[in-house]
Amino acid sequence: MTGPEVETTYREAMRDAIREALATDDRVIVLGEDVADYGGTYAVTKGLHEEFGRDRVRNTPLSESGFVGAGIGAALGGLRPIVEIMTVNFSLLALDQIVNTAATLRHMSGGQFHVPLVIRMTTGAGRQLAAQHSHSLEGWYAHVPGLKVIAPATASDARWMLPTALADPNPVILFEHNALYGEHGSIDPVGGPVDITQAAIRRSGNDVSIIAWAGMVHKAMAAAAVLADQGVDAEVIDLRSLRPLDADTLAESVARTHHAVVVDEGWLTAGLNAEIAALITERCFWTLDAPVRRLASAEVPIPYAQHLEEHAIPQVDDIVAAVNRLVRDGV
Amino acid sequence: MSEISPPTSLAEVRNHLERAIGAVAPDVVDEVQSLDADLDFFEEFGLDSMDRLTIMESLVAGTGVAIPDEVVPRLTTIQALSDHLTSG
Amino acid sequence: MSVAPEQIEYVMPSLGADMDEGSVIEWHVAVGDRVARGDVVARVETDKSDIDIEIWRDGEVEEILVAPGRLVPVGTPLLRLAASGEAVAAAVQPDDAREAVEAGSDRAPDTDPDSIVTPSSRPPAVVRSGTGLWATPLARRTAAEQGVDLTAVVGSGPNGAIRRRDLPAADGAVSSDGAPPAEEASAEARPRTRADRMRRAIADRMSQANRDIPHYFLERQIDVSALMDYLGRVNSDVEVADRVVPAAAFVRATALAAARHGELNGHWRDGAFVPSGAVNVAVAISLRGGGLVTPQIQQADTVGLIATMARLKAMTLEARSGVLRSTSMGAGSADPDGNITDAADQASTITVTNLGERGADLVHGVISPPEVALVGFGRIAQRPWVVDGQVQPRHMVTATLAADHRATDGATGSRFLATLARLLETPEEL
Amino acid sequence: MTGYELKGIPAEACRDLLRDMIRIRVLEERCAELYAASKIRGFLHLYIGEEAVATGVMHALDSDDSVLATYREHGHALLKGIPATGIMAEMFGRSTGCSGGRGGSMHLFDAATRFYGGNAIVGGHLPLAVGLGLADQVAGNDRVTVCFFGEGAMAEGEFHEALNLAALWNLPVLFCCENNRYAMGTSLETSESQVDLALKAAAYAIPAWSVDGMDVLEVARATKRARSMITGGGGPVFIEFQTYRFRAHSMFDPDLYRDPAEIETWKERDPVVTFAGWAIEQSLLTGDDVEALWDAARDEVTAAVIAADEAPLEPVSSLLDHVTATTEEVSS
Repeated sequence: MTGPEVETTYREAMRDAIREALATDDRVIVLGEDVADYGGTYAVTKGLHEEFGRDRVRNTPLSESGFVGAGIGAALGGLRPIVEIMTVNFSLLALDQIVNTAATLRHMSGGQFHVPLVIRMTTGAGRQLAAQHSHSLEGWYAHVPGLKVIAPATASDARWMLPTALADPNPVILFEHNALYGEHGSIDPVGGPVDITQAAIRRSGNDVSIIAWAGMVHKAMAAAAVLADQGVDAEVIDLRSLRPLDADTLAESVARTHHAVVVDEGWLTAGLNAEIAALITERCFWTLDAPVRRLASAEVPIPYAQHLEEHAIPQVDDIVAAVNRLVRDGV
Repeated sequence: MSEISPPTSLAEVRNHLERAIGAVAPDVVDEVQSLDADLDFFEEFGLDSMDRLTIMESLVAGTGVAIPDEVVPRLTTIQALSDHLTSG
Repeated sequence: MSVAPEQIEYVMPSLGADMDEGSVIEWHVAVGDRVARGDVVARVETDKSDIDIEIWRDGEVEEILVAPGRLVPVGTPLLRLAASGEAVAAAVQPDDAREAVEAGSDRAPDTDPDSIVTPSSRPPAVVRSGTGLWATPLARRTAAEQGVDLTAVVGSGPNGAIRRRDLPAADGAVSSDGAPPAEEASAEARPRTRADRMRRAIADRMSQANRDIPHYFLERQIDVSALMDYLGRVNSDVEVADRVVPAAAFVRATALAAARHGELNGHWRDGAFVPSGAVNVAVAISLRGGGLVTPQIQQADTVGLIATMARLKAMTLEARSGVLRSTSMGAGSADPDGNITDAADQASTITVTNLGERGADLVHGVISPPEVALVGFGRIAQRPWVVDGQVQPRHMVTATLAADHRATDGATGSRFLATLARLLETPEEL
Repeated sequence: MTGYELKGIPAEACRDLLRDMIRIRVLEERCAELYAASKIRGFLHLYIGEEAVATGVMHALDSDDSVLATYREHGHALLKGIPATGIMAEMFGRSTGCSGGRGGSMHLFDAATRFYGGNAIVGGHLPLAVGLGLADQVAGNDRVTVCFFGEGAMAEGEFHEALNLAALWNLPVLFCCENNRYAMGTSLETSESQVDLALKAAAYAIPAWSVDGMDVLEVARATKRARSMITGGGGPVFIEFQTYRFRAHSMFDPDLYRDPAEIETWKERDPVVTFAGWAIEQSLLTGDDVEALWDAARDEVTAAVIAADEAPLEPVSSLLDHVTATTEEVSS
């Protein structure tokens, strides 16, 4: 049963998802720095502590390793925690807890334990916050077996991917690109949990497949509109899931368009873009009419100055140029 | 160059109309000869008021017969056209 | 010696990289109040939260420029101050001055794109190993299937590499039988013809407009009997070539109404409405094979009814015969040699669509960005209508307005339609 | 009357202490204005209200001592020797900025004066201080490494690991906790089980005590004493400076979590105003002397703003510089 579409923002959609989780499952608790009175760094959890109390929406000291570890323990203890790490940049303090404990516990215990935990963190640059606050490291987590990694890019996915992630018995890392919070979008208010392992074709096309996720999806769509006016018909694929990767959707698309451009806000070397390009080359080798092209951030700690930062991360006209070069010159 | 003379038969009117429609709607011109004379050809061929004006203009030029403004709304079928253009 | 008061404008401050607009919740100062550097002058609401904003100059409040509740972009003047006291020597120019520094140099001084070693932006050096033939996997496979000798093919790729497009015109469909397990699905029809490409471009623009622009739609029944009589009189003593059709009157009335209601005549750019000095009316003309072009009449409010008819006729003929080379579906107009000019003063500022000709009673159009309004006219037909208390058969047309709710709201739209109706009901004024 | 008494610090030193507190105050207020005018972007954390801590500590150090600070480090950077022009240009993102336009407000660095930066990962720089102390100890350098951090950092694991290592290895490190009572939006009582921070640090068997951070003379005296203990081979010292920030955590913080009345009571002990008043009362300085210090500070900051606004942008062609160092660069 689906209701009429409702206009909302990505931030409000995620807040509604968390509110619904807290309201419908009393095992759910929210842990994170300044998630209560301050309302969350990006105001996602604003007001929830008033509605559900400080025990269930709980401010933590600045101890990422400490409170992520506590989240894992609580999940082991039967709760369904949603842990907010302010940004992926600070998650490095908790990398040991996530990689060495959350991801490995089930396997190490011979299948006795599982960790039903959702860790939310923002990712991406673009706000002149300089290197320590502007990383895009979702690819690191997508490398780790035992984790599921998802990246909602639209308000609708922000609303309906969380329930599925909470129901998943494994630790799920949910990335929210910092530029998406203000994005408007229409969602189905009574929709229901959606699949979190498949990619979505946001725009179908015949000449090239542009593969993107999180913040880059909107830039890819803008680039596709520009390319359309130049006579290039681009297909835009929103990965939605970074682990597992939806290889079937990627392969079917590239087999049809014979050209692929992967757009990644992270760095090029050993990036998630490299994994995707390898996968496409392996599965679509016989239908490629040009090499798979990767467009990623410059190999530099993200600089503060606006003009340097803008130049460091892929922009719409970079995508348009890369696609045109690939389709026109095969380079 | 065929000199201008009023048409004397329905067939001649069809030819004039064919030339007129050719200028504005080349994609339907080959249906003019076979179109039922009592059907509204503006509806059939999806022609709008601008096309109507251009067609009337070319018919007046081609046949030398005047088409007063108040008569135009009635001239929607080949039969009506023929009645007017051949009445001399 | 006290410094003579200097007139300055206090603007909406930017309090974070992601704050680009805000609305005043309440003013803490009023006209005539004296303020000192660092005083809180108002409380502002933004996407994330409410916050107090400070003023940085001593002085007296002369005028409040923005009423509470109005959402305005950063940089919008909020109040005017007669600033006195210590004038800060380093009155720093606003940010756009800095932009000027950058603007001149695209993104920064002495940018040499090739020298930027972003591994992604410069394709990896193509390694040429051995003297073998260069062809893409797809080209090799297709050649094998069609029995084409690759050595006889000239490649268009890097270092002369052969790509499928270089093979002799195959039927396009790549057969996948007998080839190694390809993932090939049947190739969908590729939009090759100009009309298909135009169809796709229109679809993109419409869906983008529909997605981004929050529309509101208004309708109004207009009695055009007087107009039809008027045109009858005008056309009775002119050659058939110079006759005037109702569409010309609709365009003319729209131009005059747009001139009177400036809020609907202009563009939505970077989150704000930019009114236009000129009334450039774009007319949506449908093409025989499908597709749409929107050539425009510049300063349409100054072009009389007869001249408007002449322009309309010329544009329609050009469009239908394909002479109008550049498809100007956007706000741009085509200048004589066909390139689209999008300069603010030449861009079309409002669009009229007249699909009623093809039998639709009512037309709900979609705005063509960045314009903020689109006027539609349905079919002229005789319908019962009350005149002086009596129901009579009258020539009626339904005019519709599709407008951008960010720029205006229903009240403005209804006033526009009322003016449009009045003009069409008094045709002598056109 | 404040609790100052003449603490054996000469009058001339009082002028210098007041001058430097006023310089920081003017710099920070102008930053707030420039942020609202979009000239400074990103995050901006101001030191207004805490000036006595940085000033008192810096005046008690040798120029050769190393300093590490947090993202609220404009004052420390200015007094360690980075010129106002270098700081302002950095926040304007210009090539003449002290970090070449790459760091911004939170990442001011200066090798020449051994200023190891603004650090934006809370507690992230405490282990660095331990390392610098270790290096000095091994090389036998007679100097101190001073590490500034907020009370929020004391909840980070790295605080405990760093203090333990420094104490364990008896390293010449002075840990300065600027306790301004709020870690962004979380008050001390809601983040620390043990709110007596000196007592907490003392658990690592090192000298630790608390000082009134609003009294610049008290701060200076305490730092002198701590420095002489450290250089005398006494190992690391922890001082908690009780202070308060008069503005929100950062430029975009509606400050919902603090009681305005509390802010007003702390403002009554404004370190700049109270110290100026005391100096005039003790006829160490005249009203005109104080006014002259304010004017000089305004001129210094205004000149820095003009220079920064006219300074060139870093050429994009240098985007990939400094990612890795070459042996030539480091040995020259």
